[in-house]
This record gives sequence, C-alpha cells and structure tokens, in this order.
Amino acid sequence: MFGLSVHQWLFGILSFLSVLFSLMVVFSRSPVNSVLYLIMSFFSISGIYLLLDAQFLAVVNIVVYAGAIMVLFLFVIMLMNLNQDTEPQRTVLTKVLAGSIGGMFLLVLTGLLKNTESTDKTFYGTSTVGWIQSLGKVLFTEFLFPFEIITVLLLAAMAGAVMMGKKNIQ
Amino acid sequence: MGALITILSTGIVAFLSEIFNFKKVLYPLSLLGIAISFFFNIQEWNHTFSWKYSDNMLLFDKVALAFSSVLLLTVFLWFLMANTYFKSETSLVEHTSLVLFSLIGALLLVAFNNLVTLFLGVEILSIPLYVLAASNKKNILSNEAGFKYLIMGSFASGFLLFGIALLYGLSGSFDLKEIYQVLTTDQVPSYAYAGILMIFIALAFKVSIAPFHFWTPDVYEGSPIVITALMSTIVKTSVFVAIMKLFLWYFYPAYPHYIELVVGLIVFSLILANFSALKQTNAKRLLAFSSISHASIMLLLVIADIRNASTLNALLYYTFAYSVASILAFSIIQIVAQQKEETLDVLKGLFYKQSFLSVGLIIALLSMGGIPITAGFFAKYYILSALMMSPYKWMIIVAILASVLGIVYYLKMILLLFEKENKPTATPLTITTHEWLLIIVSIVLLVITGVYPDSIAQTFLK
Amino acid sequence: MEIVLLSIVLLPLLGSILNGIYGKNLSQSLVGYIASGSVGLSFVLSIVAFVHLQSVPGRILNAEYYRWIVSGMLDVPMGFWLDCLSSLYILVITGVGFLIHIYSIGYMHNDDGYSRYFSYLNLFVFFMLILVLGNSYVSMFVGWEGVGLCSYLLIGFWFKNQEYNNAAKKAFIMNRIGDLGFLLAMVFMFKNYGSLNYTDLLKPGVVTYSSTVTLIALLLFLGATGKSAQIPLYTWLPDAMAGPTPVSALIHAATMVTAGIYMVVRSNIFFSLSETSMAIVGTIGGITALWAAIIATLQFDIKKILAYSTVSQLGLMFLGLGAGAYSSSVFHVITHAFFKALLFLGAGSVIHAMGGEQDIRKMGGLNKKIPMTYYTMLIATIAISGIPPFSGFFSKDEILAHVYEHNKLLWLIGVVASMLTAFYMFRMLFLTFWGYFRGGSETYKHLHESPSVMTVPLIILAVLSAIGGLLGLPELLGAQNWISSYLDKVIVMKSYLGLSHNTEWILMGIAVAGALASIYFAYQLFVVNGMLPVNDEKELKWWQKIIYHKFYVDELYEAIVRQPIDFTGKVCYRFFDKIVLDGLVDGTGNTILFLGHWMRKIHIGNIAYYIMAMTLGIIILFILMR
Amino acid sequence: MIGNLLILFPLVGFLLLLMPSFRENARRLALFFAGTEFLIALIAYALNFSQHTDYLLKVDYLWMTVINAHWHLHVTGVSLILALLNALVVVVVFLSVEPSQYHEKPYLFYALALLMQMAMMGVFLTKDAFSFYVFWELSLIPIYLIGLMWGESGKEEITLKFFLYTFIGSLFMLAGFIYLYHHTALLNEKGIRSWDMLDFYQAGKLLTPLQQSVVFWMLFIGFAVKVPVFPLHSWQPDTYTNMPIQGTILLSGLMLKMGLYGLLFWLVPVVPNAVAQWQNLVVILAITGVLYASLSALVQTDFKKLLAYASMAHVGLIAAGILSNTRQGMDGAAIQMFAHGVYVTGLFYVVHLFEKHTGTREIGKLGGIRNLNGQFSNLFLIILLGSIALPLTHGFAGEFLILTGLAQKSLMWSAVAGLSVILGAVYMLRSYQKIMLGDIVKTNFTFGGLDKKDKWSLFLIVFFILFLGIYPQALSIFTSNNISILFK
Amino acid sequence: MINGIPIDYFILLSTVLFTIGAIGVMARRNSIVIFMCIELMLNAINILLVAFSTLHQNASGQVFVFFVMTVAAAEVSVGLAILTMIYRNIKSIDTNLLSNLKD
Repeated sequence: MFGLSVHQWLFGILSFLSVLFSLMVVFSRSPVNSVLYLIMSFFSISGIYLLLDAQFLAVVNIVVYAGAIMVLFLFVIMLMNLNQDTEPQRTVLTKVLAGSIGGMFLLVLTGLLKNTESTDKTFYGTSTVGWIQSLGKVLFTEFLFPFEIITVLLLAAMAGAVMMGKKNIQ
Repeated sequence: MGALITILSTGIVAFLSEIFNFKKVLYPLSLLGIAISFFFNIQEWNHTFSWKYSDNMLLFDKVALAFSSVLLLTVFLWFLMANTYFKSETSLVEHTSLVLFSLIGALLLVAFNNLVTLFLGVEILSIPLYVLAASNKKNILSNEAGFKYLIMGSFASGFLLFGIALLYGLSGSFDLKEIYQVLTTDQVPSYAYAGILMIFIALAFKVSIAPFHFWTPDVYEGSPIVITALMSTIVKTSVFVAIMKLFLWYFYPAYPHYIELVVGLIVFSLILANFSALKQTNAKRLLAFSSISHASIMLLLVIADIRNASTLNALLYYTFAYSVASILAFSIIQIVAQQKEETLDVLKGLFYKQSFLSVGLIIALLSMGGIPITAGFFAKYYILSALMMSPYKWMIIVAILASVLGIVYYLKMILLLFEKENKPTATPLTITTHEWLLIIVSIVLLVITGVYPDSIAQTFLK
Repeated sequence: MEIVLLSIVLLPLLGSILNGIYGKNLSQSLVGYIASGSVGLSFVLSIVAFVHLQSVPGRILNAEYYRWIVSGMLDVPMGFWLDCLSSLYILVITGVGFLIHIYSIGYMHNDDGYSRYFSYLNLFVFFMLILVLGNSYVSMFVGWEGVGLCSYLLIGFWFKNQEYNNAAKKAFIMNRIGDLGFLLAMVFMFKNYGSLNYTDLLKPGVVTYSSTVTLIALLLFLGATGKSAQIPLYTWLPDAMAGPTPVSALIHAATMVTAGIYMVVRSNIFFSLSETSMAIVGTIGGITALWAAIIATLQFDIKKILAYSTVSQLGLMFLGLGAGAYSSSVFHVITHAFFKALLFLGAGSVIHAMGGEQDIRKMGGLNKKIPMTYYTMLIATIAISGIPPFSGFFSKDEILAHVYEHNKLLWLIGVVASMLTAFYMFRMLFLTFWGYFRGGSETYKHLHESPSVMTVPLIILAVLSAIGGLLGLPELLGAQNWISSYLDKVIVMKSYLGLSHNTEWILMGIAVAGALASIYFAYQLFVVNGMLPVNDEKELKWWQKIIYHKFYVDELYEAIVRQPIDFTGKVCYRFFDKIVLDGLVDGTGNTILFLGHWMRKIHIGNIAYYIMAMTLGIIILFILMR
Repeated sequence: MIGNLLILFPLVGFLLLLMPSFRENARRLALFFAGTEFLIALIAYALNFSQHTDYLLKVDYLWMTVINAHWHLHVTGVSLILALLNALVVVVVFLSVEPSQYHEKPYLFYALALLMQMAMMGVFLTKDAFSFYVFWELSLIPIYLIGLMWGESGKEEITLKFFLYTFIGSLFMLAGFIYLYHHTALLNEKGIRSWDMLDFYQAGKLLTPLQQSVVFWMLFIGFAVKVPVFPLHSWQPDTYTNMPIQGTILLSGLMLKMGLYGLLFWLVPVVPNAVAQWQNLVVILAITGVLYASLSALVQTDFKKLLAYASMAHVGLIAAGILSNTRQGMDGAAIQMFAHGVYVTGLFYVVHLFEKHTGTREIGKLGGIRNLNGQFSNLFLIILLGSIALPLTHGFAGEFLILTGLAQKSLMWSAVAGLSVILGAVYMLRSYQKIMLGDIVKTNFTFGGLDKKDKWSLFLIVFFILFLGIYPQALSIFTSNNISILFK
Repeated sequence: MINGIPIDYFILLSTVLFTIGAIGVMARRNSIVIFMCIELMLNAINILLVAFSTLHQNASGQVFVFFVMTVAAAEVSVGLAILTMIYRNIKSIDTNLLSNLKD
C-alpha cells in the first residue's frame, strides 16, 4: 500500500503508537494511568524489537519492564495511595517552558542526527543476531566480565533498598 | 586487577557480615581489604606493564594502577574519617559494602577500555552513592539529596547511553580502539560527534561542570558529611581519568569538534562556581562550589592538548592533592560541627579552641587554594604549565583569576577561625584517635608531596 | 700631613661626641674646655697645615683615606683636599670658630642644654671643615648637608618654643631645596664628565664648554642660594636668628652661609664657562644685596638687622662672583667673617646685658654701661660700612670695582646697597648705644658688661676687623694684593682688573662719600632728630609697610608653595587614594560579590528547573558544535 | 652549606616552637634562634671576603626531577646583604615584643615570624626560579596570619585585601616564570628546561619583542604589587597601619625587599629589551609613586600611616633606580634596600615605643617628648635623618647613586625624583617637631627611660645607620660585583 | 536501512521518545512519573541500540541492552526505595516539596 512494505507499515504504526503512549504517560493526570500508558508504550517498543528480529529482547523487555518494573511502580503508587484522579500540577509557565525547551532539544538533536550518512550500510532479510543463541554466545564470551560485574550493581541496589527499608534499630 | 577482586570480595564479605555475625571486625576488615588492594597494586606495578582482561573490557595498565591507588588511599582516609560516623550509624553493614561497591565502580572507571565498562563503571559508582546520599533516613534534606542526585544522575546516564549508542551506531562496536579507528577515517557522520558530546556531557555532569552542576551544591549540602567527602573525591578522580582517556586519547580525532565547547564550559563553570561560592554560609555548600571550580581547573588539562605522560602526571597529582585536602577539610568540619548543621559559623574562633584542627583546616584550604608548600600548589603549577604550551594561552588569565577568587573564599573560612566568638560553646571538641591519625597523615601527605613532588609527579615516565 | 688634616677634621667631632654622650655628667667648665680646646687645637693644626702647604709644589695636597661610594665609573673617595682656597677657609672656620666657642662659654653659662649646645657647635665645625676640605663634590655635599643639619639643631636649640622649631625647620627645608640643586648638579656633572673628584674635574681641559655647563652651574648656584640665603631662598636666614646668638655669629654670619661662595669659587670653571650663569649669579647677588638692605632699614630687632645685613653682604659677594672677581669675594668672605661675627657677638653681649631683650626700641645709651661692647661694635660697624682703612672697605671696594667693569647697572645697585648698609648699621648703632635708655628701670639696673670670656673674643675680632684689609691691599695703593695672588692657582679663568687708576680712585671716592653721606643722614635722623622706629605699624606709610613686612615674601611663599603642596597632598590621599583607588578595588570586589549573589540565587532547589537549565546548556552546546 | 643553615635554622626554630613543651620559653628560644641566625649571617658575610670559601656559600642539588627545579642557593652579593638584613631585622623584631603583646599564644607569633624569616631567606638566596616562587608565596602565609590574629580592628578586610593583591601579583609572576621555563628548552639541543637564573637571563633574550613584553608585564605586576609601585599600592598603607608593629616591621623592612630583589634580579636582567621598551612608563610610574606617596604622607595624622606612605616613597625611588637599568641605579638600589630595611625598622620601632609609653601614635596627641627623654629623641632623630638620606647616614649613598643612575637615562627623572628629598624632609621634620619638640603637652602620659632591650635595639639600628653611612663599601663591595655581572 | 526502513527513522523515533521522556521529567511534579519518564528515556535508547545492532549484524548492541535494563531496574529499585522513605517522612512525593536544599 502506498508503495510501502509491510515492514515499513508496521514500523510506522508501532512508532506512532509508542510516541502516542509516551505522550500519554507525560500528559495523563493520574500516575496510575501513566503507568498503564507506559506499559502500552513498552509493548509497542517490543513490537519494534520484533520488527528488528530481536525476539529475545522483545520478550525480555515485556517480562522485565512491563512485567516486573512497572508492577513495582504500581505497587509503590498503591502503597502511597496516589491513585487520585488529579494531583498538583506545575504552573502553565513551567509546562510551556518545559515544552519549549524539549521542542528546541528535539529540533537541535534531529538537526544533528539528520544526515547520518549511514545509508551506505543496509541490511535486508532476517537477522539472526537477536536470537538467543547468538546473544548467549556473545554475552558469555565477550561480555563475560560486564555480566559478572553487573552483579555488583544488583548487590548494591539490594543493599541500598535494604538500608532504606530497614528500621533504625541500634 | 588484584585490587578490584580484593575490593569486590571485601564488599561481598562485608555484605554478609550481618548474617554471619562478624560485624565487629567489619571495620578493620575493610581497612585490611583496602590495604591488601594497595599492596596488589604495587605488586602489579612492579611486575608487568599492562594487563588486559576479558577481551579488552579492562586494561590494568600503569595509568589504572596509579589512579586506583589514589582512589584506594582516598577511601582508606575516608574510612578513618567515617569511624565516628559509623559508631552512631545503625546500618553499618550496608554503608561499608555500599562504599566498597562504589569504589569498584570507580576502579572500573580508571581501568575501562570499553564503553560497556565505562557505562557500568559510572552506574556502579553512582547507584550506591544515590543511596548513601539519602542514608540519613530521618532527615528530609538527606532524602531530598538522594532523590535529586538519583533523578539528575539518571537523566545524565540517559545522555551517556545515547552517546554510547550513537558511537556504537558508528562503529558497530563498544571497543574504544575500534571506535578510535573509525573516528580517524575521513567521512565520520556528524551524529558521532553528537554522541561524543553527549558522553562528555554525562561525564561533565558527574564531575559537576557548570551548567551540569546543579545537583552538586544541593546534594553535598543534604548528604551526611562523610558521604559528601566521598562523593567529592572518588567520583572526581575516577571520572576525570575517564574524561582524560576518552577526550585526549580515544576521541582525539574528533578533538577539534568539541574542544572549543570545552573551553567555553570551563570559563562558564569557573565563573559560576567561584562567584557563587563567595557568599556561601554553609561549609558543605561552599566546598561543593569549590569542587566545581577544581573540576573546571582539572578540565583545563583537556584543552592543554598535551598527550603524553606529563598530563597523566598532572592529573594524578591534582586528584591526589585535591582528594587528600578534601577529606581533610571535610573531616575537620565534621568534627567541629558535631553532627549539627555545618554552617560556616561553627568554625568561628576555632583557632582559640582547638588550634590543631584549625591548622589542619588551614593547610587543607591553602592546598585547595594552591599555595606552596602544600601539594595543591604543585597541582596548580602543573595546570598552568600545561596551559602555557597549549593554543589557549589566554586561559591562563582565566585560571589565575579563578585561583584568586578561589582563594577569597578559602581565606574567608580561615578568617572565621580567628574570629573571636562572643559566647564560647560549652561542649568541648573531642578528637578520636582515628581522626588524629587522619589529620596528621593528611597534613604530612600534603606537605611532603608539596615539598617533594617528585614522589608523585614522576609516576609516569615518557 | 694626612694625619694632620684628619685631626683637624676629627678633633671637633671627637669633642662633639664626648660632649654629646658624657656631657651631662661633666662639669660645665670641662665641657667648655673640651669644646673650645678641640676647635682650638684644630686651629693650631690648621696653621700648621697652612704653613706646610706653602712648601708643597703646586700648592695642592690631596689626602685620600678610603674609597667611599663606588659604583661602576663612579668612585668617590673619602679624602681631603687642601689647596689655597680651603687652607684660607679652614683658618677662618677654626679661628673664628674658636673665638666663638670661647665666647659661648660665657654666653651659654647655666643654660639647660649647655653640653648639648657645645656638642652641636663642635659637630658644626666638623661638618664645615668637611665641606671645605672634602676632595670631591660628594664630600663637599656631606659637609653641605651636615652644616644644614647643625644649623637646624642650633636654630631649634631651645626646642620648647615651637616658633623656634618652625624657624629651624624652615631653614632646613629651604636648605634642602638648595641641596637638591647641588645634588642634581653633581648627578649631571657625573653624567657629563664621569667623575666628581677634584683630582679629575679640576685638571685643566677636563671641563669644557657644553650645553649642560650652564645647567650645572645654575644648579650649583641654586644650592648656593639655599645655603647662602640668596633670592629666592633667603627667607630662612632672618628667622634663623631664633638660635643662640653665638650660633648666629658662627653659622649664620661667618662660616656656613659663606659656603655658597666657597662652592662657587671651587666650581669657578663651570661658571666661567657659562656667560649666562655668570650674569644670573651677578644679578641675583645684586638684587639680593639691595633687597635685603632695604628691608634692614626698617627692622627693629637687633639680630634681624644683622641677619638682613648678612643677606645683603652675601649678595654683594655673589655680585662679585658674577663679575668673575672670585678672589675678591673670598676676601670679602674673610673680612665679613671678622666684622659680622664681631657684630653678632657684640649684639649677643648687648642682649646678654639686656637680659634677653632684642628690640632696639627698648635700648639706647648703652655705650656708658657696656663700653667694651660698644667700642668693638663701633669698629665693626665702621668696617661694614666701608670706611677706610678698616677691612670692609678694601674687600667691598675690590668687588665693586670688578662689577663696574662688567656691568654699570649692577655696580650702581651695589653702591646703593653699600650706602644703605652704612645707613642701617649706623641706625642700629645709634639707636642702641647713643641717646637715652628706653627700657624699663628694672632692666637698667641689671645692665652690666659681659665677662672677659666674652669680651676677649670681641677684642680679638675687633682687631681683625680693623686690620683684616691688609690681606688684600689693592695694587692701587702700591701693595701687592696678597689674597688675589694667593688664590690664583685655584681660579681657572682669572679676571684682572682692567680699569685705569683714575677710574679706580673715582669709584673708591664715590663709595666712601656715599657711605659717609649715609652715616651723616643716619646721624641726622636718629641722633639729632632722635627719631625712633615706630611701635605701631599704622603710622607707617604704605611703602614703609611693605618694607616693614619684608615685601610679604613669607606670605607669598606660604600661598604659592606650601598651601598648594598640602592641598595636593590632600588630593592624593583623600581623593585619589581613598576614593579613586579604593573605590576601584572595592568596586571590583563589590561587583563580584553582587554577581556572586545573583549567581548563587539561580540554585533555586527545584529539580525541574535544574534539568531545564541543564538541557538548555546541552542545547546551546549542540548548536555551537561544529 | 651556609645557605642551607640560613634557611633550615629558622625552620627548626619554627617547628620547635610549635611543640607544646617549648611554649613556656618561647621568647628565649626565639631570640636564641634569631640571634644564632644573625651570627650565621655574619659568618657568611665574613666568608665572602675570601675566594676560597665559595664552596661553603654555594649549594646546588636537584630538587624536583620532574621539572628540573634545583635547590640552588648562593650566599653572595645582594643575596648576602639581604640575608644579613633579614637576620638583623628579625632579631630587632623579637627584641621589640612586649609581654603585653600577643597575649593569645605568643609562641605562635615567634613561630610564624621564624617561618617567614625562613621563607624570605629562601627568596633572597635562591638562584632557582621555582624555589624562588615557592618561598615567595610561602612568606605570605605567616604574615597574613600574624595580621589576621593580632591586627587592629578591621583586620579581616584589610588582610584579605593584602593577601589578594599580592596573590594576584604572584600568580602573574608564576605564569611569567613558567613561560620562561618553557623557553629555556631552546638553549640546548636536548631541549632540557631549567629554572636557573642564568638560564632565564639567556632564555629571556631569545624571546621576540612581543613575548618579552608579555613576560615583562607579568613579572612586573608580580613584583610591583609587593614593592608596591604606584598605582598598585592601595593595599599597603592600610595593611601597614593595621598590622601589629612587629608585623609592620617584617612587612616594610623585609617583605617588600622581596619585590625589589625580584625587580633587580628576576626582571630587569631577564628581559632587558622589554625593560628598555617600557622603561619610560614604569620608571615614570615609580617616580609618580614617589611624589604621590610623599605628598600623601604630608597630610597624615597617624604617624604609622605617615611612615607607611614614607616607606612607599622610598621604595618607589629604589624601584625607579632598578628599572633605570643603569649600573649606578642598581648599585644604589642594592645599598638602599639594606638602608631602607634598617631605618624603616628603626622608625617603626619608634612608633612601637610611642604606643608602649603613651598609648597613642596620633601625631596630634603627642608632643614635647624631648623634654622627657633626650636620649630617645636623639636616637629617633638619627634614624629619621637616616631616612631622609642625610650624608654620612646609610641612606645617602644609595639615594645618591639612584639619582645618578636615573640621570643616566633622563635628567628629568632624577630631577623629579629628587623632589622627594625635599618632601621627605618636610613630612619627617614636621612630625618630629610635633611629636618630640615643643613644651610638654598636657596629657597624662609619661615617657620615662627606655627599657634595656629597646635601647639596645635602637643602638643597633643607629650603629648600622652611621657605620654604613661612613663606610658603605662594607656592603657595596659585594653588591657591586654581583651587579656588575648583569652588565656583562 | 533495515528492511527498507532507513536507520534515520530509528534515530528519529529514539530521539522523539527521549525528548518526550525529558519533557516529562521537566514538566511533572509527581516523582514517580518522573521516574517513569526516565525509564522511557532509557527505552528510547534501547531502540537505537537494537536498531544499530541489527544494522551492523552485531549482537553486542543487544547484549548491551540487557545491561541497560539491569541498570534501569537497579535505579528504579533504589529510587523507589528512596521515594518510599521520603513518603514516610513527609507523606508526599511532590517534587515542589523537595526543594529545601537551595541557596
């Protein structure tokens, strides 16, 4: 249709959806809604991953982000009882300022990233790099060290969360 | 690498100490761990020239070893300083392990050879610090500090990632050597430069170069003072090694594209930091602005454009001098403030109450101000000397004026020490053995290296 | 001989140090003996040196002791230079000085600062000897400033009186103005001729005409005007009468003030080479002579009259110098030293008798009470008035003859000044000694002749005043002019009197007649008519008022020099230092603090704004990136 | 050898005084150290008479390999003279301390003064630019602390201003030095850089005129602030007035010699061409300063402040002499540095005595002291005459040579500078008259006999003033040789 | 060009999402939403990484995404812990209330 391939169509739709949901995240008044929109957005992003033949990542994205992290968010929101319909908003001036700064940022960045000149590099067909085998191979050979060291990060996060959550007992 | 592993083990062991109930030996254990790491560093320094680990992810060459030694020394001094703090702190275990984990991030940053390790280093360094900044749980200011640091830090991480992604897009690899290769070719797309700039921005955020410094004063003020001391030292040291590595070596082909921006940032940053510091009333906030100013001065090494051992020597010397002086200053303020708010007024008349502390503070401040015979002078000398060779000779004037403004607020602090207090405070200041040790060691280090800079400034030969 | 010269100079210094340090513990008589003895011994040695000099070939004796100031080409030794000129001078200094020391023993009797006085006085002799004996201009300068210092100390001797202190300070500062001229002259001399030593400079052919010669000569002359109280720097001398009278006699009449003449004669080569400077010296001298003489006619303080007389006489000497009559001026210096010292000492005797009163309106008829003083002073007065055969006549006549040859107008001025001299001197004499006593009866009872320790010096000086003219009897009278031939070696460009004998006779006649007429006039006014100086200045006519107020010169200097300087000082300190410079420095500081305050305030604590600012920064960086 | 002793001895004193166990006897200990230092300086002076003792006077070790900075001391020539002055003045300073002064931690004052002495020794003796700078900056700290701790009211702002002024100056100086240091690489084929004084002299001549000018101004600002040369002087009067008297003596007697010494050995010979180029400007600035300070001194009512301006006038003349770049000017300056150090010490000592005996130093409140103490007034008079350069006092030879030197370049300069001769006499005699002469004023102060220590200090000063006035060669044989090297 | 989709488009998409995230950080007062926006920013970059990874046929880009996710998770856990603590202290997570640290 319109001279566009399926890939291109899908990309267009998914992009549109992800942008739309992202905007909803920002604009929705209730934090709960924001979480839900964010999950929707993640789903569209996972779609894009699929489009890019990164099936494993797409799944992980949904499992980790939409499944785990977002639930964490929801929990916290519920915990804090923030599910009112409205909450205090920034002043219009701040919003306009934020919007215009964001707009400028976008403008400048797209201007910079426009002529990427990487058109000489093209790829057609089905990519296998995103498959779990190849990812695992890379992860446990080339990226073994980061993989190991990231445990420190998780440990640290854990320790931090524990410390924050702990009661002050001498 | 030995250091990294030792610290990692110490951190994990520390983390487990609560479960296995050896909290009592935790403190000596940590000191021991740091000492052993230091020992390993010396061993490795003597043995080989450089070790590569895990497919070029890490490169423990002399540079990494030297700077990691500075980091270890800083953290060692920090532990001496934090002893008092630990005594009154419930979550000792978490603190110890978080600090050690943060140190691991710092060690990664001095040894990285790959953008992945860079990213992980930055994050491992930062995330424990976010928590530590907020660690005074009952204090909303501390919470706020942690929160602000976290939000802004993550925001900056976003830019770091964006930059890394763009560079990856350019070269198809995270390996810095390959990126360097690609950058040397002719047709480099402009988004690569944007990526480099983004990485620079993210790192500038970490070392707080204006206008990416906004978190610094607030977080420094809000955090417990020991954490502030840690933040202001190891973060600066490690991230500056990263900056130097990237922007004077690996990204050097793109040098003309960002150097003028760096110049502009330095000037702006120096002006903003020094001017803002002039009328501060909070000691930590003042030192925050001072740290911004120091970071900008260190960044001058990038624009000096000297790509040999002398730059590394200069950075090593500067980070060493700055770290020791900072720890010294913070620890004295900690003692004087006695867990109350660290306004500058606590220093009033200190000289007449506890002259030893004030001598320590004077030496620390003079070192920061770059007065001989303290180490800070030689550090400043190095910068000026490097600038003299650079195409931006006029920056010398800026550096001089910044130095002068800097000395103004250091002197203002010194002035307070000699101000007669109207009502002498009732509680006498107590100095623990650890603090004695810390202060004496720091003073000796600052003076010895100031008088005999060869001891450090000759670390890297040609 | 080196030792002798050194002793001549150092003996007074030794006396000074002894009296200065231990004087308080010694008896008064011992102090007096030490002081007078040291100068006396010096005098004896000076005679020895003088005699010895006659046998030295070339009549120059240069004794160098050590190198004093050395720098590159500049090599100033510390040493003494005895030649015809300085040998005469040391005789006068130590001789007259000795007499005045003796006199002072009586005069200063029982004063609080007795030993201090003698210490200063000896110190003065020491510096004066250095001045004339020094073998370089720098050494001369040492003495030059040193005598200024002693003059300062002695004028302000009675330091409790701030008036006296003011006079002392004025003397010192005016001298310093002259000294600066001298200093600059030396500096330029060195620049042009590469040396300041007499051995180099006085060699024939070293100093030759160049454009700076005039400048050097004039600067030297500026120095001389300061020291020798010439226009425009003369006003300190009358004020200097605040010091003890023997001091006025020694310093402000006989020796120090004639240093200017010594210096000009010593540097005669510079002056002779420059017509301009000669003309200026002569003119200034002439005008000063007349100017001071006019002022003197209306003064009523006995010492002030003598002071103006000194200024006038010094002017006369410079008039002679301007005419190239160097030896005549030196001759006049010597005779003047005799009679003016005598006059001052006599005046001191009068004051002593009057119990400190100096106002001639309150005197009169003293000749009966203090005859010795009267007669000696009469001799001196006749001598200064230029009546032959007393000493003043010969020296003055010689000068005037030379001036006549050079410039008739200046000669006329000189003659008028001489006539005025005779007038006011006799006015003083008549008012003091003749007529009836006008003071209080208490004072009258107290009147007494001075002790012999004071009168003997008077007598000796009176004899010298009377016969001093023998030193330079003019050739006109068939004698050989000893002093002129003696000084021949010192003077490079001699000027010989080219006048015919007739003319000389006529000139001599005019001078004597003028003097006699003035005396007669004074006699008519003050003895016959019994006129007295008015007590109330309202009775004066306008021109008299001007003269009475010394032409308002002090006031003029106050208005055009002192006040502007003080005002400039205030501008410098109050305006420039305090407002402009401090304002600049503080202003910079305040601006920075203000900016600092403003920059500090952008840290408003709200995270959204922080991130906006960061993003804005990033945007700007992206825009600027190449 | 001797140089090391001269520097290390006060340092040891400094460290010992900080020990708690020595605090009780601080004064005695400090005097011991200062006195011994003076003896060492005298020995160094004596050693200079022989050719064969040079090895004792010279020290040269490599100090910092990384920048090739040396520990290079040579106790000779002007350095020797200034070392002697340094030792002398510190002795007098210590003698002058009253028990009532420095009541909070008196030992600290002695310690800081010794530290300062050590730093200034270093400045004067070193022939290596890097250590010169280090010592230069180091000397600032103790005097700053002295002013801060024991200054009069308003000390905070004034000491800050003082510190900043000199700090800015010295940073510029440092920049200039670094610039020269990098250019010493041109001197040898290997490109080895050096901080050596003689290498600087050569390197300076290799620079282009523009570069020389830049270096000249950088160094000049550094030195001129310290001296101070008009118009960079606005820190000076306030600081002098505000410091405790011993601090003032250290500042005026010694510290500003550092600036002059710098001009003499680290500026004029380094970039002679630039000096020639800018000479008109800087000499005129210096001479303007002379007149300006003299005139300002005329209107002062505080004797200490008057002396501050007077000192500025005198050093302005010395600076002019140095900048004239003539043999006589420099020789004169070298002698005058010592002379100024001595008589200014004496004058401030006199101020100290006024404050001690009468509790004031306002000229208007004093008067008639001569009636009370004749000996003191005589000593004061001699010192005062020394300061107005009366011949046969120490001040004369130097001032005369400076004027001679100035005249070599321009007659006008020496004429204008010479005006200070008159103005100096005016303000000095004016204040002498008001303070010492006249009848006793009706205020209830007494001025009895001087304390022994005060008397001997003044005697010492007067001795130097007179002896060196009569025999200036005692100094100038050494300075002259030293300076003649600059003209080869 | 990946399967006919120019790589520019991916970059553009990524940039847009990134910007939206950034705007969210600036415009919202609720701390939790701010966190979400930061997550959004990280995800935007992930797209970019995956796209480049596919373009270059290089798996390391996608491996890197794992790390990013881990880091994001760690950040979120720490962040939420801090937020809970703040909530405990002041019963609110409004950033306007979290602006006590200022000049």
